[in-house]
Amino acid sequence: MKYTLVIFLLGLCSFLNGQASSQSSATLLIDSSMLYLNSDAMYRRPFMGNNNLPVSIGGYMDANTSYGATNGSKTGIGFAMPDLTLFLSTRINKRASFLTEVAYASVTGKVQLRHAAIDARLHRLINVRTGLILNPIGAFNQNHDAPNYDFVDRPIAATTIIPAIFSNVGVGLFGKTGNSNWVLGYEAYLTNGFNDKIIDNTLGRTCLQEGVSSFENFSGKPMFTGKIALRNRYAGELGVSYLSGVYTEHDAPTTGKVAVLAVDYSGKFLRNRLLIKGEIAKVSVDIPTTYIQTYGNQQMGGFVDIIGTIAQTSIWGFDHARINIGVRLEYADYNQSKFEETQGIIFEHSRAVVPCISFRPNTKSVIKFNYKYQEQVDFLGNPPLKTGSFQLGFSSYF
Amino acid sequence: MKYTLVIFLLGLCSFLNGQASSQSSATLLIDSSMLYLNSDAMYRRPFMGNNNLPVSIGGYMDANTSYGATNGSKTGIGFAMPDLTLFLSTRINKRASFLTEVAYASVTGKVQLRHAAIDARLHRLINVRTGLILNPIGAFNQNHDAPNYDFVDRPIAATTIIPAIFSNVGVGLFGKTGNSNWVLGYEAYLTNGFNDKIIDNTLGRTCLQEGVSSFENFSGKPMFTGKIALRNRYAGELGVSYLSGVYTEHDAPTTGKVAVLAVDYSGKFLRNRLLIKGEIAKVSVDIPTTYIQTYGNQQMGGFVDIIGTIAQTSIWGFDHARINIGVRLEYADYNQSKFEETQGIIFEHSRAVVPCISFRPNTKSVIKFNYKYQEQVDFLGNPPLKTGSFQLGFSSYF
Amino acid sequence: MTKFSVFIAIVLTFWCFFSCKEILPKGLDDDQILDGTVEGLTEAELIQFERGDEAFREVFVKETGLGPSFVTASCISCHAGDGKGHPFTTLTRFGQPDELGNQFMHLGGPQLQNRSLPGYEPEIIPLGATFAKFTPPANTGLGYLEYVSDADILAMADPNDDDKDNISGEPNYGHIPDYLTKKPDAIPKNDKYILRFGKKAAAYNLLHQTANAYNQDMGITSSYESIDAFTLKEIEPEITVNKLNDVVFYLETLKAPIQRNTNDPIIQNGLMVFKEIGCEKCHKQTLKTGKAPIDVLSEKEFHPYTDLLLHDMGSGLDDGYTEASAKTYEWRTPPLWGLGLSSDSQGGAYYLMHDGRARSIEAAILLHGGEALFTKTKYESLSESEKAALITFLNSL
Amino acid sequence: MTKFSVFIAIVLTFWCFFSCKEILPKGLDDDQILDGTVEGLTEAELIQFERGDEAFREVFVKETGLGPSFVTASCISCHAGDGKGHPFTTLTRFGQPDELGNQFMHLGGPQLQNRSLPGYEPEIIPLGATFAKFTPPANTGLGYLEYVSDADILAMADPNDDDKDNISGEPNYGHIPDYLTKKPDAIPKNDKYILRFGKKAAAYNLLHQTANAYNQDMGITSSYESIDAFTLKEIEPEITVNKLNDVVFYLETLKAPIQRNTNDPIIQNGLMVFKEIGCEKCHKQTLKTGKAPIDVLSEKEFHPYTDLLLHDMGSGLDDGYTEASAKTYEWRTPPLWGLGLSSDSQGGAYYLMHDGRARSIEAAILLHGGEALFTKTKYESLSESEKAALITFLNSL
Repeated sequence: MKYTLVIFLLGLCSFLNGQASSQSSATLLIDSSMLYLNSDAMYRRPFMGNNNLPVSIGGYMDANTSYGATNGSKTGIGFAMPDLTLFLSTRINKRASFLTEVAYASVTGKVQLRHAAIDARLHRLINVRTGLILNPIGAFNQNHDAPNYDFVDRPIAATTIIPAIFSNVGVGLFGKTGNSNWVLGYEAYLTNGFNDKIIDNTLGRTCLQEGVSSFENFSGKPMFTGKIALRNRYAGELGVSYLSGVYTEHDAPTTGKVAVLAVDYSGKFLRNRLLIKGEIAKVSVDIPTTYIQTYGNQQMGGFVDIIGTIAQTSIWGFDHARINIGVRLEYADYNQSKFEETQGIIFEHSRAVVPCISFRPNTKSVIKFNYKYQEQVDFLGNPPLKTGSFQLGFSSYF
Repeated sequence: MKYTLVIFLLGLCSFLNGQASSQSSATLLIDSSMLYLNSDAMYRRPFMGNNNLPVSIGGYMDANTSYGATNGSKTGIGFAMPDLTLFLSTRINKRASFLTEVAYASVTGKVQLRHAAIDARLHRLINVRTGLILNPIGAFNQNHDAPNYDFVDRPIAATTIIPAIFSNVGVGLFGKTGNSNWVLGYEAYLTNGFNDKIIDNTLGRTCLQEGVSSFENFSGKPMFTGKIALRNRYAGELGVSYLSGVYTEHDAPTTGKVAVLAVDYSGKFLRNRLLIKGEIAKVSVDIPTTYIQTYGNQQMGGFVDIIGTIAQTSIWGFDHARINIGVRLEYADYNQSKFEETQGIIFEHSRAVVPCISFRPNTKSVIKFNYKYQEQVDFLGNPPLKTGSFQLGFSSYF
Repeated sequence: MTKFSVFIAIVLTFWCFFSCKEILPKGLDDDQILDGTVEGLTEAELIQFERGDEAFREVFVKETGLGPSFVTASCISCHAGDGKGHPFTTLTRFGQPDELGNQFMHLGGPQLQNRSLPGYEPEIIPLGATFAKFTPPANTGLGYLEYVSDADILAMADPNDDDKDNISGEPNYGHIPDYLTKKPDAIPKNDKYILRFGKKAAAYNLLHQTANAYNQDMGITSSYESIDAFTLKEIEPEITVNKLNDVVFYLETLKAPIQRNTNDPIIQNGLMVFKEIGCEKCHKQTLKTGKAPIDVLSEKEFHPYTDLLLHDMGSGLDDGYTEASAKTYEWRTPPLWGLGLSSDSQGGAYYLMHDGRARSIEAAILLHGGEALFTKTKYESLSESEKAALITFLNSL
Repeated sequence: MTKFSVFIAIVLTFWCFFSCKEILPKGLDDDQILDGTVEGLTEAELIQFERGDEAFREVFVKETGLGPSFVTASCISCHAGDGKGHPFTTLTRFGQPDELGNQFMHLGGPQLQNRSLPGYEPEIIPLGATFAKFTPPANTGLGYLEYVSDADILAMADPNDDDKDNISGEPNYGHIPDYLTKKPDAIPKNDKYILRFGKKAAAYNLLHQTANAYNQDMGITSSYESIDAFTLKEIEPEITVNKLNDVVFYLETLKAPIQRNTNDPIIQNGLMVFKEIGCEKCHKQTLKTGKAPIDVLSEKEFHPYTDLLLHDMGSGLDDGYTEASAKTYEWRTPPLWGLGLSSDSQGGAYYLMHDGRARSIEAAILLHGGEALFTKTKYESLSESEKAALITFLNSL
């Protein structure tokens, strides 16, 4: 681990002012007039060659502050930086490219890999993707960058019903076909899946996110994720996605099935001045009948964002600055079962309404002001926990 | 985690000389003749655009070795690499830019974010900075790069009285005004602050560094940091900075106030052949009266570096190589209180003198040879711990 | 620039929207909720209360010791909002109809762990055992009940019905485990001590109750109750004594429920009916604590509507199951305080009496038999308005 | 190139500067400091000593179990450089004037935890308790003192002053906790054992002393002393027995202080005066260890200047506080070795006698009363040069 970084950083060192010349920098230390030794290997990696293909680097930052109260108990003001990510993409050859997204987890101080895959094109309809893949279940997971949203928080259902960011090591195919008015695409992957933290977690409810096991697969059975999406230039995009897998305990024969069906839609109208975006997901998880009923075997949730541009103008030298207002409506029901004892429904749900005003100086950056009102109902359906908070956020690609 | 970094770093490698073409790479998989789908989102991030503005990457490395003795007990020779950092900066648009500094913490093996903020200019006097901000308290914290100093160790007071590297998530303003002879600048930020490790730490003394809580704020009260600096072309720069906040325990009502006042100065004379640089800081921390008196409520410390260039010449092909000699005088008093029981003063201080010789082949790199003599006195004022050590260090930007 | 005015208009619209709602939601008033501390705790006590509250909410998992067989995975899931529980977490205890002690300890008694981790079988009631179902009680005001002196309890007892009022309450006496400290004012009888907590008053104090609940409800062993409920073998503690003590302190310092609308004449009338028809003979309105180690609980008067004694409740409530000296048909008078808020922790419905079989306050009254038969009969003969006043009074508790 | 010669000149200047100082600072000589090991430890013993040294320096925090009420947060803060302590860490013990055992254990006795974590109240002395203040003693040579045989101690005792020299030292006898192993050569009396460590000799051995100090000084429980000093409840151990044993081993193997300038005729004269006026009747120059489990401490002669016995020190030093069989006016003869180095651990000043009230060696002598009154009077009648020689001798210890 240490070595990794040392080597990495040393390598990067030379980067600082070596950009002008595409002549590779560090190779000056390798005397090509002599034979190479094994010890020259580190300077002879392909990336130092002169004809290396271009690389792009970017990322985004997301910072916010909030003030609110839950059932009368006020939270003070604190600042958070939930997201700082770095992208890197490179073309490997004329048929393949590499793309990765790395995030800095500010609380643990660890670097978290969100996506790192190589895509290779065999045909427009047949592309192979391998590596750590963002599973295409719903739409948010693949399109989660904070600067794309006018809301400070991620959607509840897209993070607690469907996991986000949800990626697993595996392999699969994708492709699309269409014309300038219609396009039809598909994705189909086999990846690692879930461990039994789905139901063995301290939340006291079924939670796919808790059981994500990206880099190891205890069950020996791959998880399938697939999506079909259809887009019309005027009507927007409709996606249907499906996940099917098992969850399992390490070192135990017990496994249960997991399935997710999600439908997502997004469309822009009125010359891009009105955006409607939403998704809905239904989760089924096999729970042993002897386990606790608070861990439900059916979950459902979704959200819809409606954003309108109320002003598009030139401000502070930004030619296409926009002011948007909008609202998000969201709902997540973590347990759709009934109590065995009473046949009464199990509640355990959450709903929120989030009006927003945002300022977008350009397409890369957004300043967001939200008010979020949320009600959480426990599994018995007792009087809800009500939270109201004002949120001010800033997200920008860089 | 391992995989994360390996893949990420390997990926970044290819970056080395790929700048020549701003033509973006991986977009070959996005067929622009068709409509885009949600699944294309990862390939449609702005950084892949053709007109992406350039990214700069750099960093510095700092490595050293030392040999010395403390009260007769000799330390052997060991090598250390206290600092290996990476900078990345990019212009987001004509009014905003992003800058980050990441350091590899060699002891923990973690990547530590030191600074990651977006600066946006509204006016020369009004710039907004948001993200993880280096708090402007004293001068060293914002100007800590090892290659800028002729001493192997960081100043005692600038790391143990004022925290360093001290950064917190928050937001604030900065700006400056002036002409070619005078400039006046200010900075003012609200950020997260401290937790109660300030006084609940295993050092047995008040220590702001121990209580830094960059990414979370338990108190609900933001911390203010502000600085005013005035610079004259001939007389140098004088800064006055102030910090005001609270420290708090997680989940507890107890909070105490923290305040820091610091004054810093730096000036160059005799055609840049003489450098004088120093800062002094005074810390006040509310300590419960029932707590241990070794945790003092007043601290004070400072340092002054005096560096003279004794030779400026051409050596080994470096046209402007310099040889400097200098000395650092430093002092830190961790407890300025008196014992309740005796009204005698509480000592707990440290002082050091550090003569140095350094060789600077160019402005980016420096080889440092120091002798450091330090005396540490315990809180009772018993005979001091005396340490003498020879230190050889190398620091360089890359 | 008209756009700016549009913007302002929108902002105002927003503001209207906000002003229609609780922008920063307030909590319910103190008399509307069961949780919250007794007044006058020191800062150190508040810190311990918070720690206990957090431990009370902890959801156990495999890794932290849950099960492998259990009733539920957290304290809070049985006592939502510190109130009464729901049939979902109603637990089952099994044993025998005599008072010679539980004969099924070697078969996993007294409590049925009816759920289990994947891969494990839950417990089943052994052949020949009798059983009863117990709905989780509310937690509030328990500290007051803990420190009622034995002498006061005995003063309310009348085992031979010497006063000939048909009411013959008596305390439950039992042996108590070594880890419990005897109360300084304890009045034991033949080495047995007066027990007071639980449906059949089988627990000596809140530490006893809590250590048992961790062990029998969640399969979490402590150094106090170290026998694993599944394997019946002694294993390492799965929670610390510190945490257990914090939870006990939390339970001790939860406030007493606060009666609402005490000046309402209907409610005052209801209280009169309550006393007139004899409810208050067992559901004693006022008790007081003796000396308590927690200052704010020491020598305080309070209104729990219980006498902490066992009473014959008749054959309708006889489940054939005993605990300590309690007979099959004997149940401890449950405190009525907080009754009106029960449905806020039972999902909007009522599940009353020991096993939750009564779906309304009136249904609960009508289930009273045995010593309470006379009072129940009196209730039935009340006028509708008197009945309504009584129910309104009970709802105000 | 003249610049190069400038460079050389500068380097030489530097070198001059260096040579004026201790470039690589030497430590003080072994006889100038208290820390360091007894000679002849095996490598394994040295490793354990180092571990103990590290544990001795550990500063406890909330997370590692400090408090919530305590006197200080680390061993080292009371015993800087293994020497005597400062009024800042002088501790207070409270109790009663009779020898029937501490009557205030249920109120947090015997020791006052006068500091606390934020949010907690420190302890206060309960009404009706008497108290004494104890300055932390030096740690050096404790291993030797631990292994003096009971028989040797009893041989020095003379409770009824049979030899009519006014000195009537007697050991402190007390019950000892179960976790202590009795010494093989112990000579108990009525189930009570000879205690020897502490101002009133209330600790049986270094394990007893250390387990108590962790518990009472820092609020750190161990499996030996498991009652939390704040809540007075049994809680989980906050340090391991391993670490406790390491600290005990560290204390056992700290070297005995080394006398300085033993050949100085003034010092030799001072020793003669010391013996002549009777100081040595209690402050015995030479003791020997019995069989010890640590080889290098076994059957060794050493010079601590104590008899480990209790003596009546007169009403001036009577604090009205007792421990075990020690009366209010009785104090254990403190070893005088290391006396001359005391101020190096007390911040350059002297704080002598049990509570640090004597600000010089002479002041300490003059505070002697009771059995020592006769000797003190003799001291007062010495010539100035004899007094000076005595003080010089004491300073050489």
